Amino acid sequence: MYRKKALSVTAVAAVALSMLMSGCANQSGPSSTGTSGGDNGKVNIPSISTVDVPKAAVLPAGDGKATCAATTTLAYAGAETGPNAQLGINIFNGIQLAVNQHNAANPGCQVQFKKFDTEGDPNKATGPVTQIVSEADIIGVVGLPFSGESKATGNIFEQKKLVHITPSATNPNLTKNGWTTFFRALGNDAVQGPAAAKFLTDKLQAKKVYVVQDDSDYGIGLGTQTSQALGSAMVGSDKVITGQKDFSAVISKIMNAKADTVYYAGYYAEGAPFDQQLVAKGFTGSFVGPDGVKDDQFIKQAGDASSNAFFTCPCIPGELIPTFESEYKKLANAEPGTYSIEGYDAATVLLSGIDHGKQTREDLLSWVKSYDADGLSKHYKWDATGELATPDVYGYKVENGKIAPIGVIGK
Amino acid sequence: MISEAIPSLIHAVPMAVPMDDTWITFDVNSLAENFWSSTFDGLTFGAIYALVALGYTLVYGVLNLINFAHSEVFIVGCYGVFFTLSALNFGPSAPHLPFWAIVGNLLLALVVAVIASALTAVIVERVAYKPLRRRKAPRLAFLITAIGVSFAIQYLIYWWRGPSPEAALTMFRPTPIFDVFGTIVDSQQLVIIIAAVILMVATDQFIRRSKTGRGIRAVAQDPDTATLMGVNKEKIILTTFAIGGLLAGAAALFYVMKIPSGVQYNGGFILGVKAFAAAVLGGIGNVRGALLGGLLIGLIGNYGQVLLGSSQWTDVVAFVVLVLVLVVRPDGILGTSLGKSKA
Amino acid sequence: MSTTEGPTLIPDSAAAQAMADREAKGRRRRGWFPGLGDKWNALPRHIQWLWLMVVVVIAYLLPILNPPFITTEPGNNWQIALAQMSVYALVAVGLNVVVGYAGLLDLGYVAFFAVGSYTAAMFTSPDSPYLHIPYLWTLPLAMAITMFFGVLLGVPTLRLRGDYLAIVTLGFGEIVRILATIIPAMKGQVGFQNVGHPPGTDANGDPIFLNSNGTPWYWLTLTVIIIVLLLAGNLERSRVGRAWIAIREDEDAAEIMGVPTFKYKVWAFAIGASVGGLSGALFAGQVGFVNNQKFDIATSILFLAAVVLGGTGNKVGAILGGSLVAYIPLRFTSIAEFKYLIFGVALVLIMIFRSAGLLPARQRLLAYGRLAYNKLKEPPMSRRVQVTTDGGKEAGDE
Amino acid sequence: MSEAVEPEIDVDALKEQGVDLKVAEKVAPERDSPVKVGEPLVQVENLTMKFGGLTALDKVTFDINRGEILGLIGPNGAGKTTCFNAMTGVYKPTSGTVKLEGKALNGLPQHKITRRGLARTFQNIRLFGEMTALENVVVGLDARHRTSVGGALLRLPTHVREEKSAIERGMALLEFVGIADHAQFLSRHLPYGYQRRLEIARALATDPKVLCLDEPAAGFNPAEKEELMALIRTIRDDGYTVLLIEHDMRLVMGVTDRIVVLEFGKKIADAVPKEIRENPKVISAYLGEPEDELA
Repeated sequence: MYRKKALSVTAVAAVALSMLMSGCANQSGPSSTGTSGGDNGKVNIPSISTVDVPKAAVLPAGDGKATCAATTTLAYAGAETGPNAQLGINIFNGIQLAVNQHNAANPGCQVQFKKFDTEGDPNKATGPVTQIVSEADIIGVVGLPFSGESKATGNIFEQKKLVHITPSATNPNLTKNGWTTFFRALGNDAVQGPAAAKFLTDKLQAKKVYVVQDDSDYGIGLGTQTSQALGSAMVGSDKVITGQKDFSAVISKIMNAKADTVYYAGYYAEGAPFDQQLVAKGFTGSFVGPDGVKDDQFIKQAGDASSNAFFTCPCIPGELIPTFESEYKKLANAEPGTYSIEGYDAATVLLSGIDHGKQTREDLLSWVKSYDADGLSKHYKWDATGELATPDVYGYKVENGKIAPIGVIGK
Repeated sequence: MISEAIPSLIHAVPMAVPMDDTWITFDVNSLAENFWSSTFDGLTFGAIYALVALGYTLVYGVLNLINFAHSEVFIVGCYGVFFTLSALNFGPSAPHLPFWAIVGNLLLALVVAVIASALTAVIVERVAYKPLRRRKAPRLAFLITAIGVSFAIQYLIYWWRGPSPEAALTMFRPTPIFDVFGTIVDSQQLVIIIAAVILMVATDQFIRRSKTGRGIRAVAQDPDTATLMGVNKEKIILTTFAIGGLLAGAAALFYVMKIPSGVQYNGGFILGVKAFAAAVLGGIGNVRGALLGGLLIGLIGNYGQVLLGSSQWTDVVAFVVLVLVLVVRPDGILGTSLGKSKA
Repeated sequence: MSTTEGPTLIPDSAAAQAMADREAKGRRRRGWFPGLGDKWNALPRHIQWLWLMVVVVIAYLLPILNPPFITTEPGNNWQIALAQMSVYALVAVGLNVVVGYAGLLDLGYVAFFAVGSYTAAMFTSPDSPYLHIPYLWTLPLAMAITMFFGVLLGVPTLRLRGDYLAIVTLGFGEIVRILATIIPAMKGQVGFQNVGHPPGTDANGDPIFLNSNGTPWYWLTLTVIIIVLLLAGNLERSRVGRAWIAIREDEDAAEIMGVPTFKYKVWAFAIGASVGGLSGALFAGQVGFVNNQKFDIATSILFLAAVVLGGTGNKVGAILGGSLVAYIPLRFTSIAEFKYLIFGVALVLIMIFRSAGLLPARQRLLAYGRLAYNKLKEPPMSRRVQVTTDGGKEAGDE
Repeated sequence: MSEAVEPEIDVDALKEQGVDLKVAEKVAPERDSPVKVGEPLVQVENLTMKFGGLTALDKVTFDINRGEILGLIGPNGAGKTTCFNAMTGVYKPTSGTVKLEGKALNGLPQHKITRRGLARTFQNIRLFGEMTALENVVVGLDARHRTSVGGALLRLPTHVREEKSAIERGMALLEFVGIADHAQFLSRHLPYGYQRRLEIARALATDPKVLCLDEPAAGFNPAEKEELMALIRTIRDDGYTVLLIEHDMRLVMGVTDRIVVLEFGKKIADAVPKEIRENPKVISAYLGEPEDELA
């Protein structure tokens, strides 16, 4: 017992001793904390507080006179659990909101809404998706959120001619499979990558960009697109893996390369600790990431380091649309997240089809094919492959611990 | 696939290599350039691995059991740190507090983490392993139970805190202390390395000199004889779990210090695997082996990734070295001293 | 050695009685269905075959029966769920050779599964620029390639003992996964789409083997499982099986009794690996898509859990364990948040209260053991009946 | 006891019990050796074994002649078991050689040494607990089997033939050691004495030229020891050569043809039992051991 006490005393003493150094260090701390990314002689880009909502945006409520069978069902397929659950939750809350608004306004047409969990894992997605296509009542689907699972299951939808609109899968190759049932409710990476490169070199005036990508389908695609568009402005590149927590080796390479800006193609789960460690090592430039990084979780996990961060996203800032924001908050008890509004809009496209009497899979599919109207976030009109005609890419920055939009970029 | 791989083996472009066609480079320039920074980063992480590895090694020494749940013992410690610091109003920004206040706060966090981890370890042993021992279950049953406990704790935390990591809390902003050949060593790295080494030396001395330590060694060598000699085996086992937990709690503080966003339901798993690898590398059951193995795993991984061109290589290099070492020295670098020698 | 109970000193008739008693007690303690094993073994061969046929027919009918309550719908398609369960069952049968028979703790088994999957994908997917062959040819090819990897990993590491082997195999599993990420030819998370499938079209001209139709995949895998089981049974009741069990029980003694332990350990590894590769190739075909996301440590550990859950060393138990491990998360999607929590707690409880697994059974290691044992049946059997009635009384008293 | 009682073995009684005394012919029909009876079958030459600084065996030299029962004795810690382990390949000798039929065994893996014809039992019984008695014996028989993995997988004719003969030979062996009616029980459930007999049967199954028994009588009562002595003699009479490590002087004196005595890793005597009993060196070596039975 005595010895045990001795051990803990030693432990405490050991830590105390070493804290001494940290304490000394901390006193000189404030002077060095003053500098952070954006204001290091760089352009200060103001944030915007409103976005233009299309006047004639189609809303889920419709005219209130719709009638349909009580079995009419829409489905969401995507992550509800697992490591990427948050993105899925953002989306299906958006869909749920649309369905609720529709059903409240249309007593004659109560559309059912079912959720199927894929955990965002392509290997687990075939089961739920097959179940969806085998349930005859399901005539339209919003999903799947990720490129990998979309790739693994696209042909199943195709076999059963069931229309599905992805609110967030951005891999450009998805529309090259010849699928007629796949639609994308946002711009793909081939749009976002060059836009991000333009943003880096023009708006941020970056001269030495270090590109880091993760091992995801998404990160690789975007990293490649962006580095190609950057050309000589890129001074180096590295790869990290999903789940990585320690980025010290990448960071020392970045510091040695004297990069002024880091572009990270991947998700916030790795992006946040990366940025945090980067700043902790004394990096004073900007950190730019795509839509996968743009999430409140990024700020939460990167801490005050996140103030050097900018994001690019083919998504509209849904929180700037007051009606949507307040309604969403009521439903989900949280601010709209990334892709909430895409989920909402995608559901609206399908619901308005139902309201127009397109109540079979076949009808609804042709409805979406020929759809040409504004949604809350953008204009929806797809080409033959399922890509949107003219998607915008928005820029965002971190301001006072919040993500603030800075308007359309890359034009 | 080979035809694509081979030309890239002779690639040695130091910078800005195109991303598509190169997957392995032997970039000696990069290693030379980043050698010292890799060394200090490697040592920092290595120290954390070593502390966690001690928990594996002690339990293995006494029970011959890979305590897979040890990574969860560690992550509970991380949550202990997180909640203490949240309660003390630490935020994403480094607080501007007087020196002793910071030391006091961190010590408080340490105490909470240590208690949380040690308690978890003790509960796991009582709830999961002891019943198995009483029933004389086969060894695999222990391992599967360990895995089950690991899953259960992870998903208890998941259920309670959700899938996302906790918000980052900065304890203090690292500041440069001195530099070695142009590489800056900061206060954070020094704190972690020094504190961890002191803790490990203390553990080593404790196992070597104290009465409890002698008991642990006796049980490790021969549980039945130890019992006959008047050692209370059950108490020793419990103490061993507690010490392992205590060290994991300390490791948790340093880990959260280094990676504030690492507090997540499954955040301990991979770290646990690497710490276990470290314990085996040094010689499982051997306290000094855990220290050596931890530091080596940290260093090798860092050198490897700098040499081979991307941080994706860290774990590959670490595991390949582990396999090579075991082929040459089947009992690890320092051999198994706490545990039994095998016939 | 697993002498959990101390041996009695005096061999006489009383001791023999006591021993029969212990034998019976051992069975009672270990099985869920006391005496079922004995009753089963007492049945004549043709009756056993008859019962087996019934079980097999029911197994084949499962996708059509879609039994309510048991089914995984509405969360997951039942036929797909069955296909995935059968793949897991096959994995468990293969891993059972390594862990259950030879007692080698392999925590990186998923690596072989991965190699099998990638073999099927890289030789059939249009995303792969290499040689394309018909899907069914990839099954033996996957077995051969994984067997090669098994030997490659086994030769340097199988001289290590027990837990060291565990960490080395675990490391190997990670290496394969990360290499699949790093090596561009393996396409990382981008993966391979439209992995091939067996030939054949239905009345409408659509392929029979679609990734949205689980039934044919389930039947294919089930057939493979039956073949593998028969072959594994042959191995079990031969010097190979005896060598494995001897190694598991006491490696040193086995070596001294003339068993070339290293050789048989490598064989166990190679055979286990090839079944892993086969199941990987089947899985790749069924899902139709292969990328690096499936092959992590957690999956590997799940595989091991399947074997132990079912009853280490029992191939029928392995099938049960494998199916359950796949089934539980698919069945309980409505409580998605809790499924792994339940899974973890269930593992602990099963190990505490049924540490030999759900279906513990001893291996039969002699091809013609019946010949010998039947001659001896009479006296010990009558003793055992007596013991069993005693046991019944005991249970009644409690 | 200074006077060894010659145990009476009633061969007829054993035969009445159904013990098959001609097991060797059934089990090992092809067994033959270039070495003639009475000539050295095993030659241990200058066998030395060092553990760190400790010398456990110091240039030990002795022969085992074909057809004899050789006793290897010595006080506790004299190096008997070490010698045994060094001979059977468990330890690699520091120096010296062990030859079987004139061919050196050094450096061979243990299973090859067994196949050459040196089989052993263990002081602390090491059966395969989860196997039946018969299966344990068949593992020993497998040392002489030729079925390959492929042959077993496909049940090729060699496999079928070997499996069938294994059952017969295994049962014959179990009968020989007197536990045939327990063939179907798990070995860990067998009574202690039966486990010892099973170990002997398993070792015999490998068709050895020399059978090495490591304290086979440990834990036996006098009556059981008698039975064991009878069994050992039967084994020898059947044509096997036996090396016996034993602590129990009465048993050793009663059953062996010749005795080698070790003390502190050195050979101090090598003679017939009668001489050993009177050898002053042996007596003084054993007098230091109060618990020993040589009074």
